[in-house]
Amino acid sequence: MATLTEEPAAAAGVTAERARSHWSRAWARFRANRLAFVSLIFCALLIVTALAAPWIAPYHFSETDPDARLAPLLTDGHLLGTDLLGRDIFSRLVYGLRTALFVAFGAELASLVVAILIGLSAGYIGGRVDQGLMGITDVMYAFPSYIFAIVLVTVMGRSIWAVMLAIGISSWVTQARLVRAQVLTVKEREYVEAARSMGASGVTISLRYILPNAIGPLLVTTSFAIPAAIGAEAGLALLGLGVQPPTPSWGSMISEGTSYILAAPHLLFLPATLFALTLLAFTWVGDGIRDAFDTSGEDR
Amino acid sequence: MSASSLEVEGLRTEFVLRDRVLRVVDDVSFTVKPGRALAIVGESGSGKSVTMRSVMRLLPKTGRVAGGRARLGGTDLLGLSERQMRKVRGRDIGMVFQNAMEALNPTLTLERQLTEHLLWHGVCDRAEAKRRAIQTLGDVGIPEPEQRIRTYPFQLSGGMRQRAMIATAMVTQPSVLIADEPTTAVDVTVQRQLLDLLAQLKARGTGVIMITHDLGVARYFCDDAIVMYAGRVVERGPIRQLLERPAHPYTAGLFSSTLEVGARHRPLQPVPGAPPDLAHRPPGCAFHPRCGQAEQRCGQEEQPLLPWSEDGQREVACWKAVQHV
Amino acid sequence: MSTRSRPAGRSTGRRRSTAAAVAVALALSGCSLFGDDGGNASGTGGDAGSGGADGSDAELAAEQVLRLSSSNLPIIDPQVVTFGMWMSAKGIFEGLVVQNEDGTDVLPGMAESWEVSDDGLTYTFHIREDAAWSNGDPLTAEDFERTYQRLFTPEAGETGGSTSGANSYQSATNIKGATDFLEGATDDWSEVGVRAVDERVLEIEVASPTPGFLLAMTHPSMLPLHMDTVEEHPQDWQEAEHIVSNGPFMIDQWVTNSSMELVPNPHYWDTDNVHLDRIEIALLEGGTTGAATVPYENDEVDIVGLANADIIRMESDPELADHVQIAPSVSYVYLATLRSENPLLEDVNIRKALSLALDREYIAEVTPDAQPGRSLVLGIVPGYDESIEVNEDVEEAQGLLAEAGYPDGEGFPEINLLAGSSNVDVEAIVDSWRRNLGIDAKADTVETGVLVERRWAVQDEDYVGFYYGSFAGTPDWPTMVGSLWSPRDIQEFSLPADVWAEYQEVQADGELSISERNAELAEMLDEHASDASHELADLVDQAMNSADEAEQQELFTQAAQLREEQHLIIPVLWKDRYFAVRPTVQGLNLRPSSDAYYFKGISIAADEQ
Amino acid sequence: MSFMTYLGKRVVRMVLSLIAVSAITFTLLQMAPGNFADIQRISAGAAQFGGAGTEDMVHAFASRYGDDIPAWRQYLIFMKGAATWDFGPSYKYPTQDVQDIIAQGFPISATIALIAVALSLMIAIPIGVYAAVRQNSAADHGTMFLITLGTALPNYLTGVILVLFFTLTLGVLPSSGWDGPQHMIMPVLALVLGPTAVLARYVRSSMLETLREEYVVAALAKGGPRATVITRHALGNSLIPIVTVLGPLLAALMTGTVFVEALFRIPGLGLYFAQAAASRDMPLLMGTALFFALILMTMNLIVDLVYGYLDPRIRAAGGVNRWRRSQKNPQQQPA
Repeated sequence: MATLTEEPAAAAGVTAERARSHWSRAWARFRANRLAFVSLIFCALLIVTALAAPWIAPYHFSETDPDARLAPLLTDGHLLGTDLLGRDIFSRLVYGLRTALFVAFGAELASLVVAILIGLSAGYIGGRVDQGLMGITDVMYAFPSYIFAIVLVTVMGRSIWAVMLAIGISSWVTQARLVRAQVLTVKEREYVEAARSMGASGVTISLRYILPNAIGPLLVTTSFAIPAAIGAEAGLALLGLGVQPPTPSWGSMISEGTSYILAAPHLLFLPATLFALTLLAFTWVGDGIRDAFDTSGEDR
Repeated sequence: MSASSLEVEGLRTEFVLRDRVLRVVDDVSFTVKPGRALAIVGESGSGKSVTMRSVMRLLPKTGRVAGGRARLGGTDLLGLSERQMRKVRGRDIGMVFQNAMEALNPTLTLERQLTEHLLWHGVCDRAEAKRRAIQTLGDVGIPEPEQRIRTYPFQLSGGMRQRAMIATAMVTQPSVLIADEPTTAVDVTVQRQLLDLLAQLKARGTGVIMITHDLGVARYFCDDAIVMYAGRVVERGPIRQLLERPAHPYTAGLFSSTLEVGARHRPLQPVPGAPPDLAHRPPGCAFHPRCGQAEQRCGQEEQPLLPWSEDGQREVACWKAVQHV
Repeated sequence: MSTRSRPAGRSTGRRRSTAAAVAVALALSGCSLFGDDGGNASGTGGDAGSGGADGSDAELAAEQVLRLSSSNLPIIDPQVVTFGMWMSAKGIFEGLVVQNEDGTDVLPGMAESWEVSDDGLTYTFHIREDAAWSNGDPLTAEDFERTYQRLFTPEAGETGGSTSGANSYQSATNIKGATDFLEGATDDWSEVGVRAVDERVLEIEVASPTPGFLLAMTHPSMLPLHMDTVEEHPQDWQEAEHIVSNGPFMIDQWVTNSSMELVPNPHYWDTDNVHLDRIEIALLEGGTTGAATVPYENDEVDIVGLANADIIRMESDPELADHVQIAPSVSYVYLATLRSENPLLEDVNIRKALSLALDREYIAEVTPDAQPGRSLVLGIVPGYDESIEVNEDVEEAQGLLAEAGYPDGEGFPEINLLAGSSNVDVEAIVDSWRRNLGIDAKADTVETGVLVERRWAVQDEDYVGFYYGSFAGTPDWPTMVGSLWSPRDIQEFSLPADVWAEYQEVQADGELSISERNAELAEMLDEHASDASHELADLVDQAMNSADEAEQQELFTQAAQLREEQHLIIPVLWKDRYFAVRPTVQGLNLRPSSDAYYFKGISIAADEQ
Repeated sequence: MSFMTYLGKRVVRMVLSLIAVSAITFTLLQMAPGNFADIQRISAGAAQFGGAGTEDMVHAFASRYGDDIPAWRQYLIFMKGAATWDFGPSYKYPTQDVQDIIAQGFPISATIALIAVALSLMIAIPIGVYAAVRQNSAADHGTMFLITLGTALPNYLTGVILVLFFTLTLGVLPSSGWDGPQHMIMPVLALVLGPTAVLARYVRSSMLETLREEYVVAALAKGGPRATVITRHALGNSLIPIVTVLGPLLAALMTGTVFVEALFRIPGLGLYFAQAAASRDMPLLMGTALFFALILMTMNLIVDLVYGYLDPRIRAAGGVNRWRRSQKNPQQQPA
């Protein structure tokens, strides 16, 4: 009688369209989580804003206004003021958002692909391959990712791709381990045995049977990795390893802003607040996703 | 400890979900007398466990008892304060869980788990508690109880673990023991030993409620039975009579499937189809969509429990069954 | 506050007020630091520091402790180019001569007097009798000779770090034979013009008459080291437990990355003018925080260097604005032409157009510690003549561009600015090109390692532009014209890209002997460098060898003007140095030098009421 | 597998990983453009003096490597020293051996890290438990909302705000430096927020999981007072997984936090580490990277050992990995 899982929840769960209802129920649970839902709307807004940056931002991010340098908030024509060069803060925030999201999603996509490949091979093939691949992840885990970032950025130049790769490389390890663990549990299930007995190839089994079952947990970790990647982008920018100026990045805006904390505080607090809000929103969406998939939780 | 009966009357339990209220237990009544054993039979999701947790008042936060009484020796448990109720749990009513592996705390020794409630309830002091714990472990057939008491649950075999679980419930010598599928997780030989153990307990005057979907077990051990479907009792009566002549089509289906060889360890799927989603309870008899004999009337009329045998020992909630008496 | 207008003539006005502040401070501190310069104290009521000028501050504080913050010092070896060398020069070591209070001339240091031979080639320094090391050892002429031998020895790395950065400086001192010795053309030390005649007399020969030689001797790399200690502890000699120094102060404690404490050197010859009992230096990694002025505002330090945002902050605060003191510029920001496969920038007119189109006023406005720099010679150099300046003229620039075939910037490739750090001025530079010429311009900010590899390389075809950098030096003509972008540098810059590539190959060719290499390089320059650059070299040569001061001045000015007209190196900004100085700090002389001031002579007044 | 065999295997694996880390770091550094001397000249000396003509002079800098030795030999020379914990002098700090730099900086970084993590735990555990016990209540959502804010504020920002408040506004704490307990307060506070948030979230979810365990229900069914059941049955078990988070967390903080150490002028390891790669200071970079990896792996080893100690199941199974493997078939435990 492990709590109520077999009771009303399970009673409804055992239907023919089990899989579909699994997702739709997750979605229902997610929607009912007010914080997560509001966060999701906020994140969607952010994504739309990032995509539509050229139409939303009143100025180009590098366009200067020599007559309105260090303009305070609510200046005419510069709602959120300007920086030292007279560049519109609002526009730079919007483009900075674009940088942050592009890097974060790109990095996570890259790391996801690597993680799935490695985790799947390690978990499915097992044996030496498993040991070898897990040895690599062990080393990567202990490796200061910062050095990778530096080398990538120096070799590739300070491009957005380098930053993306640098972040992706440091975040695939945990994901790969997760995929492997999932594979190991799913591999033992009967339907996989059955498929194998019917002569399905390893690749088919991996892709058709094992992977879909590993996706739930992976989705959850990815949803948490997104805000982490946004934070990492800011961190690299702080170390001078971020995207190339004048392309705005919240990290570099924050680090620039810290030197104006006394002279022009809005240069710091605007990007910092937006950064924090974005991070929070993505984290809460992640929380929501986790809770939605967490069927062991009590049904509310 | 005085031997007292547990009398449950018209128990209703609801779960308050976000957008609706589910009635999970609806008008359930039964009585367990000292030295008697009651089987509660039904598929997963039929409300057996919730019934027992309602009595123990251990419902999750979203659950609430909406009506009824549960009297133990004259006291209505449902009316007690949480503080008073705590004294009942573990002392007057003991509980045996299906899987001892999960119900025993993996990081605490058996001693701790066998004695802590003796201390909580102030039954005796620590030394005496330990003595009793060792005694009880011995009673349930665990060899070298003095040594074993220092071990952790995972260091025992499955059967031993289940014995230890029973010992935990027994150590306070409760008047009523609720056993939730106590033998499902163990193999057949162990099952038999465990049942004998419970039988000894029963012989000493303890009333036992056994939740099970294993009719073999129920028949071997229990005196009476109630069959639950979708939160309601659909049939009640002495276990042997029930087995010999099931009155409700659901009961009949349940029995025919479980009597097959090797069916024991499979979840019950006696009849094609799944139990109803309680949020969308079918009108009339909740079983009618799955019932091979259903007629139009079944989908229209609620089915109350009606006497089925002359001595009044048997009741069934099916108008067709009653008709055929 | 949006825009602060900056009058064009601000630089001179600012200079005056600083000098006045210094003078007032001097006059009121009551101690004559440089007695012979008392005439300078004609203070007509400066603004800065007047808060403490109520007569009561002649009273010294009971505790003479100066608290500073500095960028982090991995080492203080004066012969290795790091920030540490300037800390050494502030007062841990003392050279033969020291700078006067406005950095224009020298005063006796370890040498109590000196003579120059009539041909201007030999300097004879007489080391004072009471010159001593902090461990009590007498300081001798031989100490200097040994130290300079280390400086000019390329592999002096054994002694804890490379001297390679600082020894390049010797070109400004022009000491005979030093370059050959350094480059390995000779390993006979006796060919180098440094000689300890006896314990007290040091003779230095220069290759040719060298104006500004004495001032050049105040550079940290010319400070003496206690070579016995250096040799005994090649790795650790700078650490507090080993170091032996000869300046007014010595290191008492030094926690790397954290703090350094200096105390007076009891064996120093002029202890009467050493007033501080202790100097506490907080070591800070630069550029990490926006709260840089907090330690100052919280009364944890007495003097703090101000960066851009701090200047804005300080100057906008009515109370703190009085604390701001400015040392005139010792450095300029420049753009050096990058060699590219695309010969676009080999056209002087295009370079000129780009230089004329720079909106230096705007660039200086976004850089609070800078003023427009229209010449590679700093404005504070004595005898500076505005005629050498590059004057912005957008119309002319557009005209030049059109003449070259790019009317309104059409068809003009993107101009890149290779930079190592993302300063706002870099953005402002490209911004002014975009606005004034309608061309594409981009700041290419790269990691430092990339920068050092790329700045002298020949760029890809589509990459044309400039390398952004800055130089600091002694503000005198020989340095400004002869050494910071020397005629040789200009010759090299004027080489076409393919010749430059070949030139670098020769430079790096380890097979050649040094003389072979030099000969080959000279030949390439002769053949391929521009006529103007050869003319420039001649002018500087003449100027260096001229005995007549007026003529020399004239020649230097001509050379400077000729150099500007090449537009190979484009001046952008002159950088001043801003400090917040607590009013209780007395006797501080901010000089246009990279060490900014000496510790000697500073005292702390009792608190203002 | 006996404990010693287990430990031995782990140590061998650590050594292999360290060699791999060193080789990768070295290779990456070789690939990176620029070299120490050039970078040093341009960043520290800026362009104070010199110019194009001096490029050929910069290659002679002090090291035990020289610049005509092939890279692989430099690596071997370094590793030979590293084997005896002698990384040689740093390029940038030529007066100090890298191991001495580490020996000076590490205790400082570690002190701050330990205090910060201890404080985090003291805050995070009660908060996490409270939120879990009140799952989905307003109190749960409220505390989690606030605590999540902690992860969204980068520690340098927190640090700057702390400085502004405690130093500039209140004037009660020194802005920076490392000289006594008053200098620890702000750095620790700046560091505490992030880990607290992370830990509290972990405690909450771990606690939630434990609260759903049947043995918790069983304990309640035995008549256990709620508080007792939560503290004795649930909390203990839910804290065990927290140990696994603590390892990497401590390792990351102990090896220095660049921004906080820079902001508060703390002579910890962080700055050295951050500068080493940027300045191509090979011995310092290799030394700090190896040390970082060593600390991380040691922390993980300690975590596994502590985990084993805390969880009798693992203790008995003889190591985490073996236990995890056996978890696939929990029914087949030996009697």
